[in-house]
Order: sequence, then C-alpha cells, then structure tokens
Amino acid sequence: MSPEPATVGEIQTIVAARRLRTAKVVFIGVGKPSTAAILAREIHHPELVLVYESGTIGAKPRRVPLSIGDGELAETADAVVSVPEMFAYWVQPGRIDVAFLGAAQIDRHANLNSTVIGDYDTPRTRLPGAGGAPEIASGCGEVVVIVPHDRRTLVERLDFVTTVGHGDGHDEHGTPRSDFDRQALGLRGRGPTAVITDLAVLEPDPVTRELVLTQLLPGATVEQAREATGWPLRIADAVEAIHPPTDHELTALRELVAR
Amino acid sequence: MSPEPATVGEIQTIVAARRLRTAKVVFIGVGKPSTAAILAREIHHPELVLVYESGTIGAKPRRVPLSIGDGELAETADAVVSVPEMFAYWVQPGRIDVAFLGAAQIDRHANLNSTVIGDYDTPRTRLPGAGGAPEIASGCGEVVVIVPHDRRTLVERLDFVTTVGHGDGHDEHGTPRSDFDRQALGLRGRGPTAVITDLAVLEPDPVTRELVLTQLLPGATVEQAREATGWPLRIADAVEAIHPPTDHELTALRELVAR
Amino acid sequence: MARVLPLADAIAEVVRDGDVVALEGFTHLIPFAAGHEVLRQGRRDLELVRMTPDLLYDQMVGVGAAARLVFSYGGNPGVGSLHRFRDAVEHGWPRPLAIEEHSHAGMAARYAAGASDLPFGVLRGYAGTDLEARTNVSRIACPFTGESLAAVPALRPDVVIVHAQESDRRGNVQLWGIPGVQKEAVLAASRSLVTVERIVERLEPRPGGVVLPGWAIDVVAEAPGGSQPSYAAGITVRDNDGYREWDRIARDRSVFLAWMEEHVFAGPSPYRDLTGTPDAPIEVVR
Amino acid sequence: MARVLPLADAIAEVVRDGDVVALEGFTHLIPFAAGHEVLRQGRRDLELVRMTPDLLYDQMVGVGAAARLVFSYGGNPGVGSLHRFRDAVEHGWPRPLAIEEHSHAGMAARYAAGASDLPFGVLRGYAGTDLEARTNVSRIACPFTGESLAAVPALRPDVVIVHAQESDRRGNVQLWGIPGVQKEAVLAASRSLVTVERIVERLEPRPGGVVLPGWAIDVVAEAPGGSQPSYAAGITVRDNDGYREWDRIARDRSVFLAWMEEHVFAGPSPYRDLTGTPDAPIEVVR
Repeated sequence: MSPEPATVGEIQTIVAARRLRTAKVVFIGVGKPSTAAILAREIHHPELVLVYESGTIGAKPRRVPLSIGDGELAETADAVVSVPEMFAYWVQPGRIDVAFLGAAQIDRHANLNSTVIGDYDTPRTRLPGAGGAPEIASGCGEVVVIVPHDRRTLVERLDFVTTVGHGDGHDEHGTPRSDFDRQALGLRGRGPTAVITDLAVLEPDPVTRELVLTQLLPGATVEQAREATGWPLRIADAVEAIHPPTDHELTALRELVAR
Repeated sequence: MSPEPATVGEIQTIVAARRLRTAKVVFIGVGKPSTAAILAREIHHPELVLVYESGTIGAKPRRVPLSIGDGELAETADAVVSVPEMFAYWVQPGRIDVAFLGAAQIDRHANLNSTVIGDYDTPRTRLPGAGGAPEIASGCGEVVVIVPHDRRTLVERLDFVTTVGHGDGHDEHGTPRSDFDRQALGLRGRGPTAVITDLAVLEPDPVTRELVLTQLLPGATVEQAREATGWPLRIADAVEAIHPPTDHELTALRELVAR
Repeated sequence: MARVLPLADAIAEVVRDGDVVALEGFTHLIPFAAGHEVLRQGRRDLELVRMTPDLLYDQMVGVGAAARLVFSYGGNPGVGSLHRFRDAVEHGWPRPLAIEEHSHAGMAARYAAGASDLPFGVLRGYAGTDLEARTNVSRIACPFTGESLAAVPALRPDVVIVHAQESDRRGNVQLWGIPGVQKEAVLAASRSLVTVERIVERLEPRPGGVVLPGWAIDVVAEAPGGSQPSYAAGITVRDNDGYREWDRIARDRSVFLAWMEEHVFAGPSPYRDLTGTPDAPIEVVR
Repeated sequence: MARVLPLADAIAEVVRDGDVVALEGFTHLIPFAAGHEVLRQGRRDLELVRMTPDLLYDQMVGVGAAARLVFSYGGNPGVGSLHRFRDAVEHGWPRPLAIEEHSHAGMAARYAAGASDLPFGVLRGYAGTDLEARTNVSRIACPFTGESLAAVPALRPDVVIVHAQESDRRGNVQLWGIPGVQKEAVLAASRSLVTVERIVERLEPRPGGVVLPGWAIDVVAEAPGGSQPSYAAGITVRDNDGYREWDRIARDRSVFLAWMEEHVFAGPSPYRDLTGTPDAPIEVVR
C-alpha cells in the first residue's frame, strides 16, 4: 500500500535531502535543513557528517531536534567543541562542504536577509538576526538555501543584507557588476549553489550568477513560480521535472518526523 | 637527631619555596623552581596552585618531575588545557601571580638570556632558546629568577635579551633611562621582584630597578657575592641574614627529592 | 578559590544597576535561576550581552530591566520570534532598547579576545553585509600578506554568569555536554558567578568535561534545576514544551506580565526543581 | 574519512624531500616511530617545525635530514642540551642548519592561526626582546584602542604528524592527557598523519579526550609504542632514563652515528614496543 500523497513541505525536504548524496560534511540549522540532513543520512548516505553550530561534529540524531543544542546531538557526536572553536577551526577554514541556510528574504543573486523587515532603526518586523549565517556562507564550500516560494521572501531588493550570496552578480562576460562581489570581498566558498523552494529549484547562472529556475517540484508550474517571485524570474531553457518522492523516501521522512 | 647540614643547592631551593608562602598561583618550569614549588605546597601552603606550561593547571605532583610533561602532572591536575589556551587564556591575561624562571645570563636590571652565548649567527654556545619565558615574564604578576651566582651568569651585558626584566632601569627620579622599559613596551606584570642565587637574594631598587643584594644565604658573605657578580653589585644598607633551613624544611625537601 | 554563597547573596554581590552583564549558555546550561534572581532583586539599566538571547533575555527585556542588548541571534530556537525582544525593538515597550548586533563568529571572537586579554579579535567575517555599517567592527590588514580581515572589539563584561553541572566546595567547576562559549565568557569577566546543579565533595573527571578552577571564578552558588527550561546534560532534560509554550505567553503583554509576576517575582524560579531529585528530569511549572 | 595505512606506506605518501614538516607533541605523545621512518626512507632538505625539538629532532638534525629548523625551545627537558642541534648550529655539522626561533606563545599563536585559516595571530609578546630582530614577527595596532601588539605569521606546514592513543577504523582519533598543540597542528597542515598506539572498534569517550574526526585527517597508521621514549598517557610511561641516556649518546658524533645506524636505520624504531602488550610500560632498547 502506498503512503498518503506527499505535502509540499515534505517534497521540499526530500529534494533537499537528495542534494546531500555526494556531500561529505554538512552544516545545518534547525527546521527543514536539519530534517533533510538527518533523512539524507538515513536513506542516502550513512557516512554523511552532520555539524551543528552548537559545536556538535558528527552528530547522529535519530529524532529531529527542536534546537541545535538538543542533548541527543552532543550525546551522539564524534566530537563536541566550543562555539569559538567551531567558527575558528571548523567553519572559517572551509572544512565543511555544504551549508543549509534559511532566510526571511532572498534576492535574485541569492543574498539573504534574516535581520529586519523595514528600516533598521524603525523596523516593521525585527527578525532574529545573523546568527552564524554570514560566516557559514562565506566559509563553507557551498550553500543551499531553503525558503518558501512567495513574493514576501523572494524580493526585488533586500531590506538588509545579512549574508552575502552572489552580490550584484556578473555581467554577460562574467565581470562583477560592482565591488559587492564574493571575490572582491574575499569570501572563500562558492556561495549559494541552489535555492530549494516549495515550488522549484533555482540555481545561479554560471556566468551572471543570477538565479535561474532549473527544476520544478512535482505539481508546480513555471507560471506559479514566476508569480510567486518578486523579480522577473529567469527560466532555464530545459526545466527538469523533479522525480516525486519515492515511497521509501516518504515513509522514511514520516517515520523520522514521528519519532 | 638533626639531618646532615644543608647543601647550597638545598638552601637555594628552600629559600625559593619560602617565597611562595603568600602566592596563590605559581607558574613553574623544571629543575629547582619545580622542586621549590612542590616543597612549598607540601610544607607551607597546601592551597598553592601549580601551573606548568605543558597545560596542567593545579597539578599536585608528589615527586619532582623530570619534564614539565610528566604523566603525574596531568593525572593530578584540576584542569589540563592545550598549549595555545595556556598562553592565551591563562598566562597572557595575568591570571598567574608568580612565575619562577631560570636563565643562562642575567644583568643588573634582571633582563634574561636563555638564547645564545656569543654572537647570534656564530654562537659560542647555543642555548635552548626562549620557550615560554618572554610572555611568562610579561604576563605573570611577578617573576622570581633562580640562578647560580657566578660571573658567567650575572653579567655586565647580556649576549642576547630573551626576556625583558627591568630594561635599562630608571634614574634616581624613577624616570626610565630609555624606551627599553617595561611600561614603554606595554608589559603588564611587575617583572622580576627577586633573584635567588646560591649566595644571596637580590631585589630591584624600588626607584632605579637596579638589583640590590638584600639578603644573604646562610654561610655566604657580601664579599663573596660581590666577587661572583659581573657588575659592581649594590648592597642594601641593612642586609638580612636568611634563616637557615629548619629541620622540617630540610627533611621534607630530601624526602621529596628521594621519592 | 571561589566563595560558595546562596544564590540570592551571590547575585546581590556581583550584579549592580547599570552593569554590563552576560548570562551565557549556548542552548545548553542557560542560567535561568540566576537571571530570575537578578529580576527579583530589581536590577535596572543593564546592558545585557549574550550570543543567543533566548527566553531568559526575552523575560529580562520584557520587564524593562535592560537598557541595551548586545547579541547575535535573538530568536526562540526552533520555535520562532522572541516577542518581548521584538516589542522592545519595534515599539520601545516597556522601554526603548538600544541594540548592538554581531554574527556568532564575531561574538565568539569577541569573547575569546576578552578571555585572552587582547583588545580585539580577528576573523574572516562581516565583509559585504549591512552589519558592517550597523555594528562595532573594523577592518585590519595582515602585516605579512596585506589581506584585509575583520577586527572585533574584545568583550569584557562587568559580570558573567553561567550555569554548570557541578562544583566542589572550593569552587572548582565542571561542565560537560555542549560547552558553548562559557569558558571564554567567565574568563573575560571582571566578576564571575557560576550556578551549579549540585555541589560535590570531589569532581569526577568526565568525557567532554570543561573544568574552571575555583581560583579563576569569584562566586559559586547552588541552583538545582537552575537552567530549566534549558538543561544540564546528564542531570536535567531540555523542556522543549516550555520553549513552545513561551511563544504563547510572550505574545501578549499582559499574559507575559502576569506570568512573570506569578512565576518569577512572587517566588523561586518557575523552572526550579522543587523535588530534590537531581537525576530526574524536571517538569516546568506552568 | 582518513585512510588507515601501514606506517611505512603512510610516511612514503605524506612526506617528500624539501617539505615543511612538523612532528608535534609537547613532551607527551611525540611521534618518534614516524620520525624514524622518515629517516629510514631517506628524506632530505626538510624544514622541521616544532615548538620543542626534543630528542627526535636532535636525531633528525644530527643525520643531516633538515635544512632548516623552526622552533621555540631546543633543549632536552630536565636534562640539558640537545647536542646534535647545538653541533649543527654552532659548527654546521653535518650540514649548516638555518633557524627561525620564536617563543612558545608565538608558536602556539602561529599554529592556532594556521588551524583557523587566518594569515596571522596576535599576542602580547616579543616586545623588547632581541628575538624581534631575529625572527619573523611584526607589530600591529588595535583598530579600537590603538594599542600595539605582536603579530606572527600563521604556520601551515606541508605535513603534520602527531601521535595519539587510538583511532577507530574510520580514522577518528582520540588522544588524552597533555594535549599540547596537536589539534591545532593537524588542522593547520596541508597533509596530516596520525600514528596511534592501537586501532579500536569504537572510541570510548575519555575524560580529557580530544577527538579529531577522521574526515579532518589524511592518514592514520598504527605504531604501538610509537612515542617512546616520550609516552602515551594511560598506555606507555615516559622513559626518563632514555632522555638522560640521550645526553651521553648525542654528545659524541661517532657514538651518535653508530647508535642511529644500529637503532634507527637498521630496523624498526629503537623504542618500539616489541612485546605486543599495549597496556604495559615499554622499555627502551639500548
């Protein structure tokens, strides 16, 4: 008997988990990224090393933690280090391949805002702030962003740049459009390589670094994605349809969440 | 029955141990300083905290270790930390009251050489080098130097300044004679407060910072000390005669060394 | 050697109005009992410092005890907003709250510099973000390579309070599990207080144990269950429902105030272990 | 995940002529077996880096394997001189040895900067010493206070080799006892090798245990007794007589060469445990 059809959120998590098939070490926060990474370790890649900013390296949680500091993470980790060591010795030198990040706003060059909506001094909505994101995004090998696909999130212009993605992007010759550029700023990692929404996967154009819709989640359409994006969204010449979750993936995810 | 009379080396060690009666935390290397500190902890001051640069904080050795990394030091320590942490978090902020240091040469302002005898590039005798001394002497609250009293050691001019004591000293108004001065160099601790030789105790003049003979070890004379010093040694107006080792001190020291 | 005092005496001794105070703990070992005692003693105009303000600072900000907040992540981890923090920043309620925010890497470097008695810390960070213009960060050039890096000023709070599993009677403290930034914070402080789940005759070395010698701490106070709804690994468990429930309590000013009155100002901390069974998980009192 | 190789294969893979090589260990866990294998494989023109050169580097310098030495304390701890090191510096025998010396604090800051991928480290140090003019150190001003501090260049050796008590089959390493600068050294390296007393099915967490995940190490090799006459806490004991005896051996060039020929070049390392009883102290072979 097949399981109930997947929800959009479940599909998004499963797509994110697939992204970790070839990663060695992944840095994760709580929520969907954590669920995706734990799922990936269970069904795709038992050797995947999970690193949480609480200092737990090689955690092997069997349940989805509520916070990055849940006891199970430390109890099952290969090593537990202090926060200063985590950022200085592990994140900063680029030892971590992939980081999963969320954000309240993302722009067409995958820069992220998790600080404030509205003006900084008179905010409409004060968000939690940077946390580890700026240095995680500059230090890790690549960044995968997980966000809901709507015009509140995918915006023409960020209210605040918390985390640099691909800056102002490049022109058609690959020349940075301004000094707001990873290389000019001395950032080491490749930056965001994918944005996984609940409709699609966007990837930076290899030349201009502008996000391009390259894959659609099952059931979603290009038109839906365009409408839900705050800028004129570029669409790849050949959009790939993402395979629906397999029964195996879906069952494993549901078991994991239910634990 | 009284023990055999004390040797000069034993007296020097016992005098050094007495110096720790009021210290809280002492930083020690191997040799006489280590023996003196262990002795002080046994007979004067059971709460004395011994810190070794190998990272052992609050070590409680019952034997005199051959090296600062002997297993007993780690096994009995309250905390064991890495070498970077030892220097960054413990020595540098001045958490340690007293440091015991040795040296191959010392000058009249208690600057120390443990690097080289002769020219640096064509050395007559290459010594081990700085080790922790420069930063121990600048970071700890005060420094007690333990050296043999002879003209090879107490010299007019160092061949190499490994560790700053009182620089070029001060004039009779307390004004530094040059920029080679603790305060001008930004050094935090008080620097050397005593030099314990096998003949005498020398202490810096409160105004000029020049070493002055203030105490004589049992059996030693001012004349002996003058002759064994490579510069015209100043003598305090009232030279104190150091109490000979008590039977208790001597017996405890011998038991300790014999263990 | 740290002095071992009752919690109320310890707080009365180390925390003064207007102090720069850091109650640290990275999701684990958050010193709730100590923070509540600070509130009960009516301390005002505090500059609160903490990487992850969490529920405790939401409570302290919400009753107006803080004039300023220095932080890097002001959320309820895994749940959402800190509503009292937001209300203070967005609407100045119950009083305006000045803020200085950093990234985690920056705050960690600031504490490490403070513990090392260096005036600044260096990291690869902040470049290109709008944080650079809004916070206290500078650029510094490597004297060997010319490379440009971020410099952050050392943190040296007047008072640092952390929670740990245990101490002995001489104030030697041991904590284990996620160590966070507690050691650096204590060593960066002018005055330090460690609250502990229990005082033991002798610390037994533990895997992952971080030991702070008593002579590097000013005061130790016993506070069983003192990190609830956070937790002390091996002794209490994290009260995740307490974190979720906070979202409801803090959303509304009057519900919040009533809760604080009943659970913090009227008596011992709401999350304290009242059973005296230190090895059992402690339930939140609601 | 580190690859687990036999020691000879491991050395052949990670160490090349002319490399900058650090065999670290602060009095404890000194990787003698690995260093001897480097000599047996005839590596030349090495730049040897180590805070405390100790007997092992006396041996490596004495046979002329090193062109340069970077260090902070070149003595036989508690015994006296390193005679081969002195002979090389004082008389250029068997070949001239370039040196770069630092203080311990400076070397520790250099390794920590290397592990952090920063180009330099900052400390209060070197000021007023003659070291300042003779080594690679610079001054840097705090951008907030203007205070002048020492800056030292990061250490990033081509190869770092350390010894530890144990690893599992995936190359996760655990060491305990005095941790020295081993973690920083391994994390600062381009290539890293950890020799271990034993390979176990599963690492059991230990008090004071420092764990290096296998994915942060390149190669692990089993070398029981591989740190003798230094020691591996809990498994072997320090051979203090071996340290004292070295003073006699190293004092004389021909005695030294004969000893090296017999004990290092002709076969397995002189201090190796040949008994296969890993929990018993290991006696030095003389």
